[in-house]
Amino acid sequence: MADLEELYREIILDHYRSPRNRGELTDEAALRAEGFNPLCGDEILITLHVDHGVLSDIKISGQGCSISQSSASLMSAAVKGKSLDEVRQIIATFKTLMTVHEAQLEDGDAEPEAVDLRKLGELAALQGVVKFPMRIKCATLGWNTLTQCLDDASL
Amino acid sequence: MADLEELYREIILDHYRSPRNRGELTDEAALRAEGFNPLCGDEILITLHVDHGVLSDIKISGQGCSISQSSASLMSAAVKGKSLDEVRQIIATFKTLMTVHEAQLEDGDAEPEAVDLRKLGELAALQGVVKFPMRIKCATLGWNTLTQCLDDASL
Amino acid sequence: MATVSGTLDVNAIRRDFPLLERQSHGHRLSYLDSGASSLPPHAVVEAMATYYETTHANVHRGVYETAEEATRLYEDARRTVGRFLGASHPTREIAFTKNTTEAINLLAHSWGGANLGEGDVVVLSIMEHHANIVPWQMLAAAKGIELRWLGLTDELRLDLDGLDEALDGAKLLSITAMSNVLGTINPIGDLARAAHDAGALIHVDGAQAVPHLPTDVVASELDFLSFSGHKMLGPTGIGVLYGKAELLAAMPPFLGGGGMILDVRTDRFTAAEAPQRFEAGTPPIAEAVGLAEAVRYIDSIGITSIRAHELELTSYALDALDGVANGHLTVHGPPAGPDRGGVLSITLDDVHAHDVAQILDSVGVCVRPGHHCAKPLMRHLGVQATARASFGLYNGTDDVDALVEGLEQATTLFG
Amino acid sequence: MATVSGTLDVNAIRRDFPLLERQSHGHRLSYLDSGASSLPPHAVVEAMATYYETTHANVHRGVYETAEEATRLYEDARRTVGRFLGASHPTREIAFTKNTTEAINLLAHSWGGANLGEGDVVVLSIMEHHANIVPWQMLAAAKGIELRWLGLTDELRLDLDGLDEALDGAKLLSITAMSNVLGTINPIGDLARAAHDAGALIHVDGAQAVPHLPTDVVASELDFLSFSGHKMLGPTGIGVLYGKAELLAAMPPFLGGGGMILDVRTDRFTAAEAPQRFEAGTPPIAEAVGLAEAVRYIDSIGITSIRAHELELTSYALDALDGVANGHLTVHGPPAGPDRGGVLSITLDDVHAHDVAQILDSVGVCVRPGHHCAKPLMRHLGVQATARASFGLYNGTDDVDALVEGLEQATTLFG
Ligand SMILES: Cc1ncc(COP(=O)(O)O)c(C=O)c1O
Ligand SMILES: Cc1ncc(COP(=O)(O)O)c(C=O)c1O
Repeated sequence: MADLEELYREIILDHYRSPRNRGELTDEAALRAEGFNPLCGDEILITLHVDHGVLSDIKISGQGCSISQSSASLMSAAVKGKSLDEVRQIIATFKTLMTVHEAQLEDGDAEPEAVDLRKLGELAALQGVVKFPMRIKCATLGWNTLTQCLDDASL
Repeated sequence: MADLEELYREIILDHYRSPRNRGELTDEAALRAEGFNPLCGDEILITLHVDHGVLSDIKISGQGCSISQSSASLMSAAVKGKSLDEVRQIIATFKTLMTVHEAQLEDGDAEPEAVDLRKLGELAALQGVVKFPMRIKCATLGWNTLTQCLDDASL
Repeated sequence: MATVSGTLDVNAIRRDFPLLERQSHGHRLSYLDSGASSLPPHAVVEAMATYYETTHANVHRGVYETAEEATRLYEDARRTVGRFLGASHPTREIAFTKNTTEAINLLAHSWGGANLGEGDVVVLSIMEHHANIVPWQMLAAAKGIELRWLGLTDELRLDLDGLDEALDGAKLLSITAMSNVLGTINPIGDLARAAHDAGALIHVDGAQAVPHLPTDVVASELDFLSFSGHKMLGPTGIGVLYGKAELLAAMPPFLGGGGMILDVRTDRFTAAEAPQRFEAGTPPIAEAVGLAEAVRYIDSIGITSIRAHELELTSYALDALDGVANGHLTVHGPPAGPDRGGVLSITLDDVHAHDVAQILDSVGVCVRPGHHCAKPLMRHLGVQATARASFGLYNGTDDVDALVEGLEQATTLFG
Repeated sequence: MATVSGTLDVNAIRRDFPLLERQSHGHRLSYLDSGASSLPPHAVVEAMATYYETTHANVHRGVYETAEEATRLYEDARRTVGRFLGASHPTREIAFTKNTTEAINLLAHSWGGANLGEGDVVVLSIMEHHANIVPWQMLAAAKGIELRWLGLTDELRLDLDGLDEALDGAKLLSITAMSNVLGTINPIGDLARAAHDAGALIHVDGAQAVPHLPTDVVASELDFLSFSGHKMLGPTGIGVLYGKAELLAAMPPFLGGGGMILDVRTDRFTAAEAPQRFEAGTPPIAEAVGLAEAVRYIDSIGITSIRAHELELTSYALDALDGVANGHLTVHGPPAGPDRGGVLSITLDDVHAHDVAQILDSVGVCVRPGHHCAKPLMRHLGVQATARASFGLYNGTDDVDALVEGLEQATTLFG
């Protein structure tokens, strides 16, 4: 049960109940990407604006569990207003956090880098997820979708 | 080893070494049917003549083990010169002999009929085969091919 | 304390399932995921181990003693499975596949490939598992066939009103006997007659039904039936396609290779008879031995008793769930009754299925969250995921009680 | 008294294989049919039984403890198998199938379906198993591709003289690493380079090689490799298709159903990533656990030692057979050496292979008679069937001696 409480920290439940940057940017200029978690059916739609190298606005819609929703909400708060370089940096740091354990489910034996949790701010709350390997894909759904959105636009 | 000797009776080996009615009828009037045993690669070609309801000539070619070859040879000797009714009768009797045990590998639980071995003449020598279920298909190859030949010609 | 059921002695049955002795997170394991995969009784595991350690050999071509025995065991399994379904000609009507999914792909590719063309209609229902959707979509993409969809009533039963219209001019009705999400049991005998009246054949996805309900392919007049070993107390790695003898006999091969041929030359091959024609390569031999043992185990308990027990448990559970979460809990499916199987798809208004399942796990209750490979149905229900509890003969009211308690915890945590 | 081999302690190894304690017709069992299917060591049987009795659950979708463990075991098996082959990206390059045959059908259907059209050339060899012929013939019938055949030298090695010509303009070379009839080991690294130089890809049928020879897909530059669990001390019901990550990633799905999709709507589906895309339905979970254990067992003995042992045994056997039947015995295959595996296809001038095998059975010697699913090769050899003895790590000179003695009996009986 200790693990469970670490998973469902108050901050996670808060972002789940009151997701930040909820909605959809529907104008022509908005970049869009959809993500699925085929294992559990979670769906996410990310729309965002990039102005002069800055991720100026981001909206998240879709449905999913507390982990995928709060992670996407925390992500949106973390990346909004940041330069694309910073965004890439945040994504990389977060993915490293998740990979610490996801590595067990992936290739290779490379020692994962340690992550400085202080750098992560609120995102550090998602740390409890790594004890639940099946949930890592929930936590990373929004992040992978954001990456894809930037990649698709060659940003 | 007792079973093995029953399988390889002298008469079987004799028909294997000196097959009766070996060859192929190549004239236009000859009926033909080919049989395979996909399990072991045995192949058989039966050609025959039917005149006024009598199986007047039959030739066997192909390659196979002592059981398939001797069984076909014994069969050719048993059916040659017989009326088609008699041929069907001989086929049925022989198949019943084999089915006594093949039944275990096939559908249904029907009690197989007993076969009067005296009626079978030399064919009774093949009786030892039923103790070797995997070989029954060898013994019946020629017979099934003959049946198919007659069926194909609607005889 | 396991059972309400006068029908089955669940405590005795549990002793046959070693996995149920396991604890999870310090709790007794309440395995409520038999709809995904059932647990095998010890007899099944033992039968396979014994096979491997006393008999194993490749089948069909060997003449030595163990090869003959292995062949006999494998072919006996075909008969055992066929008899369990009431098939008239088990040795010609049962093809072993790797799972239900392969069985349906085989059907779509072979029967569908040979018998369906541009504009031909296959009727499905909206409650199908992806295994009974995607193969037909692939065929639609390849050959231009049309898919028609039967809908559901408000009570989440199959909507029979649209049946005749949907079947009009159709070549095949391919439908599940029991929904893996709703528990809805479809009237497959009636559907078969309706299909035949319309000149169509019927294929039934029996993955959920065969393990839990009496099946009689002859009485129900089924043309094709598919199901999996691992959902009926058997091993993984084996499934079954039943087809009427004359239908299978007329179907072209699916996978090519050893065992399915009569002859191969460099420029052509000749296919073997059915069902061997559909069993390319070394078949799942040990798995067939295990599946036959699973059938014997089910027979020893009695499928009718299993069904009665699971229905009692379903009623008990539906009653028990009624009080949970103050009306914020939904069980998606018809009320308990003769057309209701032991599958409970639960949603809570405020807790996502994934979180429900996670919290249940922490108290030893195994349920499955997600779309259950039935996304069109999920869209119809307007939900994205449910937490599904599904019963097996080894479940008792104690498992339901644990489920209810876990659900209360979930509502509290997310309250 | 089991061994000539300085390499392996066969007596110790045999204790790991319970089936070898069995008697047959009152004789010690000489199991010489590993080419058809190998015997599993106790550790493999035990790993599967333990899996079933402590862990079993369906993979990928459950969040409860046993489902997580089952998923991990299944995915770990992928990594274990991938590492055994030297794959760079095991989790993306290993797809589990039901056997080699399905793996090759998958390749032909998916890669072939997407990349080959009218007139495109696939090069095979005349020594292929039907599993590596029939799927390509089916594709030829469906899409009008051309099949070209590599021949053999007098010594029954692959005839490399015709190689460049055959590869000219070809899209794929699909060839066995080791003949299941001749024991011939093909130079797959060289063949891969030749194929690549000609702009073709290479698929290697590793059903016979992977269990008996060191394999390194990267060093040999293989694009695709297929093989079966049951020939490498593992269970029935599982096979493997290895494909380079970028190749698998670009291939369309084969079987449709659950687990291989991202999304399904009534009018379309979206496929998942490779290798999941190729694993429709519930996969062979327990079988993957067993296969991983088989790989660990092989690793514990060492594939190089196994190879050395089997080569020694092959030399011993070829010498011993030389004197049998007064020159009326033929072993179809190259002389013992680095390109010769432990498979002895025997014909006697006066005794049919089927009878040879039957007589050998009566003294406890298990060999396989027939065409070994290689009819084009049999036609090339001008024989209809051979009696094939094939070695595994548990065989010793005593098995060869029993074989020789049984062959003498056969010649006497039919003499
Ligand atoms: C060279 C070769 N390829 C393919 C196969 C087919 O393997 P499976 O029957 O396991 O699909 C075999 C085994 O019979 C073989 O020896
Ligand atoms: C109704 C239904 N059909 C088909 C399947 C697919 O079965 P398998 O995964 O064994 O192929 C399932 C199981 O998930 C099911 O519930």
